[in-house]
Amino acid sequence: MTASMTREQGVEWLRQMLRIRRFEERAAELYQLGKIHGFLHLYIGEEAVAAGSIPALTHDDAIVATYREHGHALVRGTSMRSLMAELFGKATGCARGRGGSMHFFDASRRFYGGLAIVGGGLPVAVGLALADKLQGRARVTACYFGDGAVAEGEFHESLNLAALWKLPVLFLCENNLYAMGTALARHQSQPDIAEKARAYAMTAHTVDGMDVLAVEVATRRAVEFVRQGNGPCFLEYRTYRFRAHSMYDAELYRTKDEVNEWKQRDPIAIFEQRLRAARLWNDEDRAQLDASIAAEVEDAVAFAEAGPWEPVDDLPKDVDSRAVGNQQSAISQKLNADR
Amino acid sequence: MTASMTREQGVEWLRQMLRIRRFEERAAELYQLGKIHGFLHLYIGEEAVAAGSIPALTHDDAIVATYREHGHALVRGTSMRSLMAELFGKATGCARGRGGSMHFFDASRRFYGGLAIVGGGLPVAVGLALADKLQGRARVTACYFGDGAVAEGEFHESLNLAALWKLPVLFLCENNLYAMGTALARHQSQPDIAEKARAYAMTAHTVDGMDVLAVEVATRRAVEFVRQGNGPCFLEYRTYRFRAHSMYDAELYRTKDEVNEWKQRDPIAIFEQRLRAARLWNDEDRAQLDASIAAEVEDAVAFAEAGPWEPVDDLPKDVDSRAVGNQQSAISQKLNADR
Amino acid sequence: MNITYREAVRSGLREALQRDPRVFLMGEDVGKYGGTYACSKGLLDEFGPERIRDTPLSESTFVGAGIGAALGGMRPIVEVMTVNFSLLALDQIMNNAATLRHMSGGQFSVPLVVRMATGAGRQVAAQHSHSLEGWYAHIPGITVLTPATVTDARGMLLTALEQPDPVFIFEHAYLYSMEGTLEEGPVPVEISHAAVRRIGKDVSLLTFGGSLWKALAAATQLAQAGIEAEVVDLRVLRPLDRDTLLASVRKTHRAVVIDEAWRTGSFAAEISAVIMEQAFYELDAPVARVCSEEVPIPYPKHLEEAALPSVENIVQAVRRLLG
Amino acid sequence: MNITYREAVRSGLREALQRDPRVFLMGEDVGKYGGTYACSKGLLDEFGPERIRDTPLSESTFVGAGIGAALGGMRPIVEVMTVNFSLLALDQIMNNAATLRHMSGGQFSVPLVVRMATGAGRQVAAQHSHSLEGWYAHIPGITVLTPATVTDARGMLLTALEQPDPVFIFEHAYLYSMEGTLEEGPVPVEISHAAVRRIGKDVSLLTFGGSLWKALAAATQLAQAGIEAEVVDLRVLRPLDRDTLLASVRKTHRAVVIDEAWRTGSFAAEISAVIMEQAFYELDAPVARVCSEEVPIPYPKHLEEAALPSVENIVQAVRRLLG
Ligand SMILES: Cc1ncc(C[n+]2csc(CCOP(=O)(O)OP(=O)(O)O)c2C)c(N)n1
Ligand SMILES: Cc1ncc(C[n+]2csc(CCOP(=O)(O)OP(=O)(O)O)c2C)c(N)n1
Ligand SMILES: [Mg+2]
Ligand SMILES: [Mg+2]
Repeated sequence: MTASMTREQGVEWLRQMLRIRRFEERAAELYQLGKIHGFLHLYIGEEAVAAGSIPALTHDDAIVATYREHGHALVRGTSMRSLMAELFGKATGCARGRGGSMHFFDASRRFYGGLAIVGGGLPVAVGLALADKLQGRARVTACYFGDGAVAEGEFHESLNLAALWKLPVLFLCENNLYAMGTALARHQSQPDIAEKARAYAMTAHTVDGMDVLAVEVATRRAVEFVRQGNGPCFLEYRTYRFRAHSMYDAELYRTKDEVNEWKQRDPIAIFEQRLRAARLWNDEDRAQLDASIAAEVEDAVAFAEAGPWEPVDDLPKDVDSRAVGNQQSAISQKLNADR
Repeated sequence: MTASMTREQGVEWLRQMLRIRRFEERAAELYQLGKIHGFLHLYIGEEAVAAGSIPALTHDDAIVATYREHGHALVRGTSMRSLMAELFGKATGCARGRGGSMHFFDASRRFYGGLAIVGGGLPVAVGLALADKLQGRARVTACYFGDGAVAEGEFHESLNLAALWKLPVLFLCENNLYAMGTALARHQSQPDIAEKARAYAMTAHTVDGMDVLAVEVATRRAVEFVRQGNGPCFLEYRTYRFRAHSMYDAELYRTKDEVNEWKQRDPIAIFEQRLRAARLWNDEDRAQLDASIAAEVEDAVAFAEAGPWEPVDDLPKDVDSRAVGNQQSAISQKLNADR
Repeated sequence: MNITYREAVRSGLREALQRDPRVFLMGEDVGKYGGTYACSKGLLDEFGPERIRDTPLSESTFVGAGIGAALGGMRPIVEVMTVNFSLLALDQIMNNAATLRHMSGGQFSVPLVVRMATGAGRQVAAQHSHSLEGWYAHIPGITVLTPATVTDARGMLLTALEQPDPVFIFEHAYLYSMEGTLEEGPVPVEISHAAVRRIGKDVSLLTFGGSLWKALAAATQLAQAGIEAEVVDLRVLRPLDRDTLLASVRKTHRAVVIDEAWRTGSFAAEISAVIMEQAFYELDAPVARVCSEEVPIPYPKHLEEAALPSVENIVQAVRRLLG
Repeated sequence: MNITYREAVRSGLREALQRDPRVFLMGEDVGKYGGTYACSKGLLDEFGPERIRDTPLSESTFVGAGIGAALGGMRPIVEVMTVNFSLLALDQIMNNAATLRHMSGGQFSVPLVVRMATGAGRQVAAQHSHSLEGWYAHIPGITVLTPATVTDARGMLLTALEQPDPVFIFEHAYLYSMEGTLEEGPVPVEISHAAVRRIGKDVSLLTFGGSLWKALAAATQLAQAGIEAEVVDLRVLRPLDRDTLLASVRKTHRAVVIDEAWRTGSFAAEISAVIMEQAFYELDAPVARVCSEEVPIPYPKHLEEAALPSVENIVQAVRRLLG
């Protein structure tokens, strides 16, 4: 294991996983406190996927994610401050507060959402990749989606189009075994998801999504494969959501035992164990890390709390470029021109 | 070959294929003469599929077809008169003239269209099969669609749902190698269509769609399989359309040579040869058959020509059961109650 | 009897399932999960997995399968979780459900009921806050119901199941937790008429669904200022009961239409046009519309509230009309 | 110069492709087949398969891919063969194309152009005859264009490509074979204003797309009877140029709106409501609508004609108004 990982890398993965977990635990509390509203979908349990896969991308690659995207944005480097502020709905949020939990965006990091229609991000990812291909850029678009999305027609259409046109898309299925309350075997006639990619003549691999190192290795290879112009690649990460689907879910559809069994495979605990076993990590390291993350989270909450609300008069701003109060920001104009 | 076919059967298949061909040749003429309008999609070249597969169904089974459904309705037993009248748009047509070429319907034969949105018939077929399953009836729903439909999201969703719920649907792909002007390999990353069924853990077979006997044998087996409660089955018929996609098509997308090569495999000529070789058929038989079909076609044209137009006042009739001038016909009420 | 809207829907579902063995419910998470809005909670245990069917995420196909099942003699109730996702099923709805009877010359009938949650107001942002009832009301061949009361929430479902043609029921998500009193009378309520929910003489507030309660609240406020507003709950958007709304307008000579959809191309426009066509000469002032701002609905409460019709907006619109 | 509408579209496409290397065209059969309506015939040879891209039948995904490509800096023109099939792509249009800019707080822009054929009149029956421009005009964040002339058919496309936001262009299928004279002037035509196509004083005929020609024919007939109709081509349904249409109504004091959509919930209702709101006191008679009958459009010519707005219907509506 240490062969393919430096201490620095290992610690970084652990740090990212813990940042996600603490950020979300705090978000859940803040939801109860009425600071956060609407839908809030926690990623807890699945952290190894974002933490292991996103560092395999370069700054220039693109990411399209779902409504369960806190982890992805955090690992991608969007500041925790602006993400927490987004959860609060503040103007200092990464989408000016307009999106909330389900709609994180960060143009400067090519983070294209935070899209909340299941399956709806796949065609967009295909298009981003098409733009790269047409402009001769060796960039990769990473598209995250859940096992539930696999049932939607757009999954099928998008995989076919990407494979047909050999587009640089990385299809990343976060298979947490449930689409809301519907277990995989109750929504897929063929529950081996990677098998589906073959129907599009697409390379596919199944990865242990609870193992950040396995995720990293598989994703890095897949990114390379895609970047080299071999067309799209499909990864299925087998993972599990420890928490409810959203804050409203009574979890009638699975047993506590099942959840507890999966918690034995907590990606953070297991990876920390491995670091310790390799003598790369000790209690003191952990205490330091905990403290620094706790500080980051509290700083983010304070930032969110202190931030202003977007003025009501700005409501129509950016409906389109002509909208009232809208001067297309020089930044966004430039960003688009650069692409 | 004769082992699995009586003369009677063989002659019937030939007769059905010829009925389709002559009906459509005449329809094309009538189109030029301005008797038929709108879209007209000819099935010529693909006759072995309808002629071989539909007799494998019982009267109680259901059929859902596409806008290229003349052959299916003819073989199913809807009178040529009412089909020709439908092409003319006459009130004596099988859909009261309202549908035209793309929308044949025949409730009494459980012929549910004639649906012209590509892929749109598959979910309906799944639902018909669901109704049978829920009511414990050993009926089969046969759903015809083209290779182009395989790219649509509904294909994917429908195959998954049918396989997941083990519904008695027969998915029948008429792969004529083109979706309008787009060759199969230009719209499918994996052009082996039957391969796709495996992504749904569905049994699938590829069949020579130019060979009526092969079609019959494969379809009969598949019908049996489905009727016995084994869930859906998928057949890919490899076939070819000899004519343009519709009456407006300049056929820029394929060569004359390619078309001529396929014409060497004309399902009618080849099957007639086999009947002759087996001494089941001779010139005189053919002459008689030609005469009887010619008479049937001319009779249908005369019938269509003579038929009345639906009165303009009936336009709103049957928009819904409440619509002006609507007394829900006793027949259709009864038909629905029977199901 | 006091009951929540959610319970009313559930009681309608239960009764429908008990009455007719051809009825079944299918949709995403209607079974094991208990329904996203808990409307079908408990029904899986009660009626079993054949009749309470969880579907994969594939809106186009399970709505289309509802059409097929209806053609095959069943009485399906399809739950599309929310109107937002129903966009994925619109082709099946428009081209098959709504069209088959007419296009087949009357041979087929599609006795399908589709229920879905609609509307905004719960801070679920731009992709989960649509109000598209007006689009549905544009489609010939279907019936569009917008139950605003617990009585209608339960009763319309049962009546819908008696129709030989497709019926779409829009349940405003904001109402599920609302309590109300179940009215006496026949359980399958009639679905031909609008209902006058408050009698008044000075102005007609014409509305439906979740906005009914805002209109009633506005009427209460207006009453304090001596303005008696009549509140008409349209109930059925298609086919529209013109008579009831026109009778009200002919009485009050003024109307405000309240519709949570974006203004341009809203159903409120249709209502205004109908009044234009049939009661123009009775109007003392132009019909006003109170609709949503034409923006994707944002997440934060203050912006969401600013985007949606409010009691205040309605009161102001009335005051402008009378002013 | 005389040119068909089809040639005008093609010339617009060609020019767009020549002007800007970021422009490409994709859709079903735009390449090898030459375009269902032959609009893109020859372009594959001219510009090659990278820029003239045949797609599989998968409307939702190739429209969504257009959105992604626009986000990625391209200027895609997506052809959805007809508006009928665009139902399959509505989720991408509503929830992504139209929403991304606002929902992201202005970070992203989707400079996407989608073209599609619309309308009835060619006997292609119930599933191929929709007129859904009014639905599109309901969606905030997009521009909706309805070129009725050859000048607009060519020029609007070029202007559309200059917009930073999604633009939907509806080409009435019946017009493709129509000949017209290309007007002089800048090729990318302005897309902010309605156009008065005929000046008159007695009544305003407000319309767009394929119906413009029926309105003009009706105006000619009416002129013979001494009635001078002003004909306003709305051109842009969203954002609507209220000023031009209201100026006309304020002049003539009477209006008939002609829209090929089904009446209930048509865009004509919106126009009527706008006039109600902003020119009520100028009206000498209620605004009338001439729309399609609310039936799935049938195949036979006599029934199709009976279902669609006709010159005769318009003339009668005007006579009723003036009567
Ligand atoms: C098209 C659509 N249908 C339904 C929903 C409601 N919904 C939100 S999340 C979800 C489950 C998705 O499951 P999966 O794709 O496995 O992602 P996970 O939540 O497990 O991460 C559903 C049904 C939606 N957002 N979009
Ligand atoms: C959803 C949809 N998109 C586009 C069309 C236009 N169209 C009609 S037939 C056709 C090609 C279909 O090809 P295929 O499924 O192979 O059937 P075939 O015509 O070859 O029998 C297309 C693109 C349509 N009817 N429906
Ligand atoms: Mg999942
Ligand atoms: Mg084909």
